[in-house]
Amino acid sequence: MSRMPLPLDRHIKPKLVGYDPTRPRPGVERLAYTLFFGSLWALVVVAYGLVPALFRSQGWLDGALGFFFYAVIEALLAFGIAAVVALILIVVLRKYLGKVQERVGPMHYGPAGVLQTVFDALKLLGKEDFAPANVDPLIFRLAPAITFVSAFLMLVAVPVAGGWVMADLNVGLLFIVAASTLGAYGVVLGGLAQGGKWGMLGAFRAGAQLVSYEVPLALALLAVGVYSGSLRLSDIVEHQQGLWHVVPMFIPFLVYLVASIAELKSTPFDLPEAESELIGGFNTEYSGMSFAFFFLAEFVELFLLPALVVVLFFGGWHGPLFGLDPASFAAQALQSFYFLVKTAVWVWIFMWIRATLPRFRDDQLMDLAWKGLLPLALFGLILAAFLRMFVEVV
Amino acid sequence: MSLLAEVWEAVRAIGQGMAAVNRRVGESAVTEFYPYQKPEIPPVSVQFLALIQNEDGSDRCVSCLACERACPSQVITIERKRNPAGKGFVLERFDLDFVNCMHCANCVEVCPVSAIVTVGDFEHAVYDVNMLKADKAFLDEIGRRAQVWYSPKFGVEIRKPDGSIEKAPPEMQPGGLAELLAGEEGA
Amino acid sequence: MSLRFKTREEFDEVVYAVHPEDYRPLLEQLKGEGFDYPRNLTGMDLEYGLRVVVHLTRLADGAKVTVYTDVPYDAPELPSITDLWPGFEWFEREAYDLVGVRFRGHPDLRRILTEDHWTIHPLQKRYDTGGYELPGWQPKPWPEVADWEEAPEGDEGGEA
Amino acid sequence: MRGPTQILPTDRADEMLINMGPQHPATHGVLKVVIGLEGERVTRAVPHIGFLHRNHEKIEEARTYPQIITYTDRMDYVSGLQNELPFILAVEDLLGVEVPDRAKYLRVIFFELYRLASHLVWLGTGMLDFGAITPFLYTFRDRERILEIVEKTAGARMLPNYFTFGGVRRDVHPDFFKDVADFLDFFEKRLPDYYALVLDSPVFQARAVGVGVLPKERAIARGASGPVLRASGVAYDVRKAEPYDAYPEIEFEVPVREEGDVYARFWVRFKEMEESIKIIRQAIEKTPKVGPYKGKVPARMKVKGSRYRAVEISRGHLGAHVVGDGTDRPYRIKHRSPSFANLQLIPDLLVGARFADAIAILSSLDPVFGEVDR
Repeated sequence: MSRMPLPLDRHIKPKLVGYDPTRPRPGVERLAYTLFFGSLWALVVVAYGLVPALFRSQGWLDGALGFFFYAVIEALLAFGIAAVVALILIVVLRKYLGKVQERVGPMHYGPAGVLQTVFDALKLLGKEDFAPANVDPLIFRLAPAITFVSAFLMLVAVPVAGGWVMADLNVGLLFIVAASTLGAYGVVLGGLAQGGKWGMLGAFRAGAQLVSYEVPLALALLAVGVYSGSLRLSDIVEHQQGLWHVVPMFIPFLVYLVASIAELKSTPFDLPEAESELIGGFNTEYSGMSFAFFFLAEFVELFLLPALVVVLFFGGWHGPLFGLDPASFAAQALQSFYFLVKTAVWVWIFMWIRATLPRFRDDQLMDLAWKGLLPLALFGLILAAFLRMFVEVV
Repeated sequence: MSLLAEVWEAVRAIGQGMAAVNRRVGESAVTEFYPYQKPEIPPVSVQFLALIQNEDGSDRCVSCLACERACPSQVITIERKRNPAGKGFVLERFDLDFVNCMHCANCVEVCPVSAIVTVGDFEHAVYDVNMLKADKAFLDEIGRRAQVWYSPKFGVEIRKPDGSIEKAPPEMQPGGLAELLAGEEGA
Repeated sequence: MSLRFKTREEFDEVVYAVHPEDYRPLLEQLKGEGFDYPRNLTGMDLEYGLRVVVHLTRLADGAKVTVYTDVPYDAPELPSITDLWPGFEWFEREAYDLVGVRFRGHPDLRRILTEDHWTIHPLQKRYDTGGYELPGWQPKPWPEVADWEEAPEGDEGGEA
Repeated sequence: MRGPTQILPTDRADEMLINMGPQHPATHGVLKVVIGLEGERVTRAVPHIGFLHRNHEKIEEARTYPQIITYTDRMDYVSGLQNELPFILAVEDLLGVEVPDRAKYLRVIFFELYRLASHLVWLGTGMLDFGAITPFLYTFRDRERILEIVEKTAGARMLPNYFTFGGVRRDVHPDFFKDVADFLDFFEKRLPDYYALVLDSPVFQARAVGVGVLPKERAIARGASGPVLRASGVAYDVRKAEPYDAYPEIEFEVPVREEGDVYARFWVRFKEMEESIKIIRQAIEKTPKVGPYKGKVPARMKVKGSRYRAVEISRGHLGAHVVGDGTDRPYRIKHRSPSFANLQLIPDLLVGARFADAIAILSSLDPVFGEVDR
């Protein structure tokens, strides 16, 4: 009567498919991260350097049609950079959290798990994009797009090397603030449109948090603008030629650091999602690609906010050029390399903070923003003005 | 200035936490990849139950029904008949329903002849819950394949390569400590 | 007022068997004697009636008392003691839910562990483990109680 | 009708009712709390339990005494072994069984190992509620080592069914004392990290200090026990108040804190872990290396009488009220579980707190639903 299969039939080791997860492969991992970094750098060089150089050298930019094609190609490349950054950062973050937490992180897709995100993306694409009964369909679908686009917009204004910037806006700082504020709309609308209570609570928290952190963030940016005398990001980087802004602008730097973590909605300020409290908050009801867009936006921001730290306070692309002419292509490529390395360091610090700290409470967060950071940011602004006067006088 | 001190204290504490986290990066991961790496299961561990046969292939079980009575979830069903050759009983049926088994090893505890034992087999998951019903042939087969098993009466026993069964050395035995200590004193 | 109860000592605690009418007055008296910590409240079915057992302790010196009383099946009512020890709120709900004792004056006497619409009290002996009434189950006769003894003057309860 | 207005079906315009649970990451099981929210402020909290009710007490009435030990394990499954003890002690009292010294110390060692394991689970999942993911993995890794040590001797990791009437079921593995001592050394090195990540973290302190304050009188009246009670300034520990096994011979302190807030409950549990280390060290030293591990127990147990015994498990005062009628099956068993009593505090603590505080308070109460619902 026994229907229980005998052990012999099941004690077979599953066949290994091309890789062995039991074997740690630091070499492969290191190579993969080098490749990740290299491909990102290559993409940046193509998007910021080669394509504009090509269009300029051929004189295609003068015609309307040529400019149109240039814009389309550049937009696609920018999207590509955003997507690549997100794909890389997802696996890097998971690997880093794994390392920190004494486990291995993703291990099964690709050697040492480096292709994990690709399969994640495929899985999310193949997943049903389910919408619950009482959602507002239009806004429900629009919200992730708004969030993603806002993250993506910020990328446009970031200069990666001398003269290498997609849109060299003379109001770059204001554009950054505007674009990041737009992201809050996506979160708030997405939370409200899904018709669930957790989503609504998440939306409320997101609204309160993002609005309150925009102010110190904007003031910190403004301080940098005042000190460097320009709102154009390239000018700000140029201004740090001798001394990085982190030294004179230390207070705005601190304010910006805290505010940008809050902007990122990562621990300790991940209140809008707060898995253990709100079961995901604003993205509780999202699945499939809609969720993927929120997710991608988060990781694009995880690249952009550290990138802005570098641009505003850590000298942007500045680094030893070994006698190269700063206007030459090679120098610019080297500069973009410096920029990416500095950004990588700051991304690591952001991830480190994320791995360590518990979450703040909503009212403490407001307290910190309005009572702590705002006065500090104002002080920083005044300090920046004084320093500016001092610099100009001297 | 106390405010500054407070802020400094907070920053220092956060830094300590972050250092504590980062210190772990260098340590090797503890992840086990199950199908490829299997844990070592001590023989005492109640992973699975088996019926042990003597070296000559006869049942150790004497059909005393002690395990059937001791089982809290009443998953053991025993049918026996009088031994035509001699005294005692012969086992006819021994069914163990692993669906409701709580792995308490009470049956192993009460067995007077160490016929039902705990073995370290743990890969017995199946897809259908109705398949978790074991009979005597199955439990015997598990017992025949077991290399090491435990029962309170005989302790940990091992099967030698030539098929003979003998008691494991004291290092493997629960209660082997007394023996080891006595050996040390003797030496 | 004289309380009807009997005391005996079991292990390290004093056990009070108390008349159901004097259940609450006795517990009030014990509360007055400083038994502040609610240890446990058990409801049980004795097959002739229901019994409620209250275990208390005094945090100051660790003295322990047990109080029990029996109520008949047809009137399984006792005054609630949740106002004396709010910690018994859920214990009384549990005793009501599983055994069927009704506590008068309980702030929120609902079923707690089983479903709200259940009609049976599963820990009564007349039900089997599946919640079905056992065939042929009959309550036993109420046992004869010897005369209740009265509280001696200056009885200090828990102090053995 | 669509839109946000529809999702506010409550009798008050400014209140939103939320069913927190039975499936919610922070309820640590199947607790359902109907929470009324006014913005982020909790206006009411009505706990509903019973989703995990298995009616242990009825099942146990139909089992013999040795069989019941298996069921008691399944109450507080996080600190499995500890649950067996009150029932066993009560039956031992009724039968008059003598427990040999070695068994007493072994019981203490296992008891405290499970306290460490349980507190580690609480610490990890509690910090998960606070939004920190990393301590969770650290604590579970440490707990794994405890469970491995236990498995080597007791035969199972979570529900070992190891204690028995008159002692323990089998002698320990020869490596046991060495393993435990090694683990304690290892764990002592890990503790500072937990302090840095949890108790000393300013973010955690901001979340925990002054939150969910439970006054002393209320804690006593509600029958709270364990760290919840001791964090409110009451030094009530069953190990001291009604000592059992080898606890009278072991020196340890009962950590008490007066504040009664979430931080105090965390602090008390941290200190308890340190005390547990001390207790285990002493017990290892004092355990007779050889000797019987089990006392003499009648083969057929006929228990008559009624006895209530309590022990201090990781969550507090766990009691077993055993009533025997002279047969080999109990007439009635009542388990008094600490989380059951502690959860009565939900309305006291949650109302008026913020929603995020509600999560913190729940995790500081540390309920385990196997034992609440039984």
